[in-house]
Amino acid sequence: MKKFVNDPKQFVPEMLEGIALANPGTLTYVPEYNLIMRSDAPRADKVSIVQGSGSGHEPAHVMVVGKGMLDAACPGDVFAAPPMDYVYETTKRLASDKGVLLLVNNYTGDRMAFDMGKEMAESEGIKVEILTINDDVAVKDSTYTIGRRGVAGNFFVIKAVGAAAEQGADLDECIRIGRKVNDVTRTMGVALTACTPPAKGSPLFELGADEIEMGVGIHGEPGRERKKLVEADAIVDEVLDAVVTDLPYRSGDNVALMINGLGGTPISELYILYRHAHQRLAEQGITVKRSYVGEYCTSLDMAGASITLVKLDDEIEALLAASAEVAIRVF
Amino acid sequence: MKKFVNDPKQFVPEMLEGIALANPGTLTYVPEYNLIMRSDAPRADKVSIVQGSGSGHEPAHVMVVGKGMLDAACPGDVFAAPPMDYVYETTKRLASDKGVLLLVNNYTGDRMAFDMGKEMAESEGIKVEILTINDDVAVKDSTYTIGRRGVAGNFFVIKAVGAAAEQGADLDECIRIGRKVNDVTRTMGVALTACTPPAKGSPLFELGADEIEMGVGIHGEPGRERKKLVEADAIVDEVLDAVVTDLPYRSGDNVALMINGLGGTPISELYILYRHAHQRLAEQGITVKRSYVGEYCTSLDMAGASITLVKLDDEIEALLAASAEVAIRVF
Amino acid sequence: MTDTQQQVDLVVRTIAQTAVDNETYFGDLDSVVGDGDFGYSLARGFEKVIEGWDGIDRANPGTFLKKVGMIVSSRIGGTSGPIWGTAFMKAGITAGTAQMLTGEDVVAMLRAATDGIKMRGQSDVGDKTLLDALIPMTDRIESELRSGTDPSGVLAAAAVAAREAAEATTDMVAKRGRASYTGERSRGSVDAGAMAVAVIVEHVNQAWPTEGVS
Amino acid sequence: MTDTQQQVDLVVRTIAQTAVDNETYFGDLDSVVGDGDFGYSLARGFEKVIEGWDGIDRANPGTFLKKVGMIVSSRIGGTSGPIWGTAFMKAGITAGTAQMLTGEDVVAMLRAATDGIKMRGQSDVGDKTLLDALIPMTDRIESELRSGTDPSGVLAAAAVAAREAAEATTDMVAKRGRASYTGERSRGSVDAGAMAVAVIVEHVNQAWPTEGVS
Ligand SMILES: Nc1ncnc2c1ncn2[C@@H]1O[C@H](COP(=O)(O)OP(=O)(O)O)[C@@H](O)[C@H]1O
Ligand SMILES: Nc1ncnc2c1ncn2[C@@H]1O[C@H](COP(=O)(O)OP(=O)(O)O)[C@@H](O)[C@H]1O
Ligand SMILES: [Mg+2]
Ligand SMILES: [Mg+2]
Ligand SMILES: [Mg+2]
Ligand SMILES: [Mg+2]
Repeated sequence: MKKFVNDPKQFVPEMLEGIALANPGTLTYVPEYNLIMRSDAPRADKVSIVQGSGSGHEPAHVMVVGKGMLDAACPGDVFAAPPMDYVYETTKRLASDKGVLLLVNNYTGDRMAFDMGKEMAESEGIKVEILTINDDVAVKDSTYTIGRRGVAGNFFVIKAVGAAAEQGADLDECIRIGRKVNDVTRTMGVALTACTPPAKGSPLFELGADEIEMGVGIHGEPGRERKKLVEADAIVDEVLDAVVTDLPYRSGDNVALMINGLGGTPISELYILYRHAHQRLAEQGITVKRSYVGEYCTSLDMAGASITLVKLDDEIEALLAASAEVAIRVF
Repeated sequence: MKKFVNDPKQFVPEMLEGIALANPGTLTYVPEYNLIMRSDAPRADKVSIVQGSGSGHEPAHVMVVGKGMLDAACPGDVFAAPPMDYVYETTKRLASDKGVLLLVNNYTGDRMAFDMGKEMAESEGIKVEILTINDDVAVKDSTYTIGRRGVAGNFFVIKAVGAAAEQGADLDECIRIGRKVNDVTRTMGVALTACTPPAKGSPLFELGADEIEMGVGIHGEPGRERKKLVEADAIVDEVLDAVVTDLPYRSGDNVALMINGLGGTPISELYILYRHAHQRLAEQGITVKRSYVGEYCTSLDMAGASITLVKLDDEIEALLAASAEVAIRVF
Repeated sequence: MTDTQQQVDLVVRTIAQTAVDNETYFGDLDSVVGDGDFGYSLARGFEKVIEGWDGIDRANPGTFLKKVGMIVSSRIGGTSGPIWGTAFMKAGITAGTAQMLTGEDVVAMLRAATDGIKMRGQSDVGDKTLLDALIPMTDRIESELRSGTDPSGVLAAAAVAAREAAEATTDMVAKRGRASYTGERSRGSVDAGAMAVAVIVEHVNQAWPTEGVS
Repeated sequence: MTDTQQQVDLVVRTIAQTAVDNETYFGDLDSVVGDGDFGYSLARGFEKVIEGWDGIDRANPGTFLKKVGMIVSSRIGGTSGPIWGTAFMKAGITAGTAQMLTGEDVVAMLRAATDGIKMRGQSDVGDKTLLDALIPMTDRIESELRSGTDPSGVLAAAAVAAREAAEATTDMVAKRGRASYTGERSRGSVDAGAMAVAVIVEHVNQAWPTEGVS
């Protein structure tokens, strides 16, 4: 395993401690519960926005805690939803008169932990709701599944809800906005290599030197199919097609386009994907009004990328454009 | 080769086109000369700041063109300095009454191309100067070498000079500031894996499964020595020691600390490095006043990281804190 | 400590030790169509049980099991924390305050545990989860008890039943959990949770004294 | 076209074709202690020379060489663009407007080229660069001409000298260029630029008609 790691069991706590050390004054770290929160949260006049999920997706979600984004992140271990008492303790610490909104990606483990944590908090009179995110088109709704997975599109839900909460929206309004953004957001990812969880120490799956996994999950779950690796433009064509036809996005639509790196892919390659995606959309009469190229929701060190589209209207566009501050700043 | 790439010869142009498409209005792309420039440059009342170098180090330098940073980037092909006429044409297009400052990392090829390009531009009456950056402590000044290499520390020179130029500093003042920042900046990097240049299609060097290259260059050049891979904290100890003792940084100093990912290392691991570096510095009485964790100057898809320290005084701190806008924004 | 509590101690201790010892194996099973963390999650949670072993409230077997369930669900993340935690807690609640547990009590506790998992996971037999080992095993225990088999014999039969049932998950398509996202591609590999149950019951069977305790 | 221009055409064309054909080999040589782009840079530059081949100004050999140098240095990045561009330009300048070139002229052109490289690269013999092949080769050409060897014989001797000299760079420590950053670690591998010179001269030697042109 070629990683910067000490004891793999301390991978998440040490990372969180690093984030806290790099953000004195603005972020607070509660080691007992993997909790990273804004130092000024909770505020009685603001809905507290919390995202929970497994770790290994950084900068999601621990590094997007900040003004106009999350009030707290409640991460579990690598690729594991947090234990329910982390959820409960986090909710308790973030309790605000205006309520707590828990953003949860649609996975069995996450939903169970957050449902249980929420019930425990509610039993103590805390106002708390859950909003589920499910933007992954790789998995079709079917009798087999519990619905689509939540992947990189959660960035847009966080951004919009975070902006709304900052502007004073109440809990119902935050939920309305979060649902609305989730409903117009679609993502699909591909993997060129497998990721290596620190505690496992070896790649999660085998992918041949000339293979690509289409529709991979952000935990290294297999996707739609394994294919022969083709050139960048052809990959974009296939992924974009699956994403565009799912909502569908139509000629005349304005969209936000995100090319999200999965952890091991350099940003140079992401711009090569961006170029073709932007041009393809233009050919179809779909206008990219906001662009996002970089790492937003990763899968440890996996080489790969996902493409996300968000259909914009004035309300969503304004919320995405609102200023915000997070740990993954450049300057 | 597991990369998102079409024709490897088009790697750089396609990436640049992607950057331009993602930044309409703010950036202009001149395909003939790999030139990415601010759409509002040159401005007669402002020194034009240009960084040149090979490609493959993104976001350096093409993605840090923007207000308060670079006016233009003049990249060559992957790991190759630009041809001298790219330098000449870029300088001509960025010519301003207040002058053009070319920031050049200290490599033979870059220095030759920029010297020649500058001479050609000067012969047409353009006011232009070169400032050389050489922050890498892995290479010691010796009879063997042409001096230290320029690596991730160039971010700080760009940031400070960019801020000064934006505030109206003249060419001499920009040079003074750039030299001053360069003089108090030191970096060393390590590689866990080799990078794969797209045109080569295979890794640039072989590194055993349990080996680490200490002091690696950002073009995959071998470093000080190849060692057995150890745990993250021990790596930080060794690298930081080399960096701290070089200037040296002393108890009582305030510093900026950068943990720079080399392209294939996820940000989670960078924060594990950050944690220990921050703590070690604190133990030595050195205070981290500004922190930078992420990818600033990469080596394609190389897994690895570098540590940079900048000694701060009020002037440097204010310039680093000045607001700026670049293509690698998060929002 | 009562004989019953000693037996419960032995069973829970063996479950915990088996989970810790098989971290890598269980993780590898979860890597095929899952995300590879099952072994890690289980090991970290049961490590905590072992760490706090002597201090766990042993007022009666029911209380002991509930406490174990709380440690497990507060320390294990992922899907397994709520699932395994619920199973222990439901079993403990069903045991109530009894100091002695009969074979029938054990079956009732197992039924409560699997019902709890069904409720928590909105899952059932045939979804390719640990239920597909646990439920056939419980059925077998029940029928062996009815035929008058002695405790050691019942356990041996349970181990065989769990192993067979776990292996039979290979042909199933996952309908719950992370593996379900892969649809048809989940066919052809064994379910990690079901196989963990089989391995654990085999170890409990081996650890059980062939003579002595009733 | 004069005989001399035909010969210059043959030499430059062979240099260009060899650079294009050996992209991978030259790149691999540069990977050992360099950054692996030498083959790519050379190939891209000389590709441009071949692309524009018919249109290059052939007023006289000197002009032709200067134009080739301009294409090379405006298309090749890295260290090699300025180095190789300078070499061609200096050779062209030395040739002046002459339509015919003697053996002595060729030696003078080669000296101008190597002096240009020294100036541009602030380098010299012994620094482990292409100069360590070019200069011994030029010395050999000069001495063969003095002994009255015919052109084919001179070229054959030049090829042998360049190969020997290039191989001798293996034992050197790089003092210039990217390889120099590795200090002692640069010992033990051949210099990419020097070996490229050797391979190119060998190809020129093979391409040279054994009889006919003067
Ligand atoms: N909805 C469910 N109900 C019952 N058991 C489940 C369910 N989903 C998954 N499982 C079991 O949990 C195991 C995976 O556990 P774990 O790795 O902790 O989950 P994940 O990583 O997917 O959150 C599966 O092998 C299966 O036996
Ligand atoms: N200062 C110099 N003077 C002359 N030749 C040099 C110098 N530096 C490097 N070279 C030659 O150039 C070759 C490398 O060329 P190239 O790969 O284009 O350079 P880089 O990638 O280091 O910029 C070396 O093998 C050497 O022969
Ligand atoms: Mg998991
Ligand atoms: Mg180079
Ligand atoms: Mg799992
Ligand atoms: Mg090179």
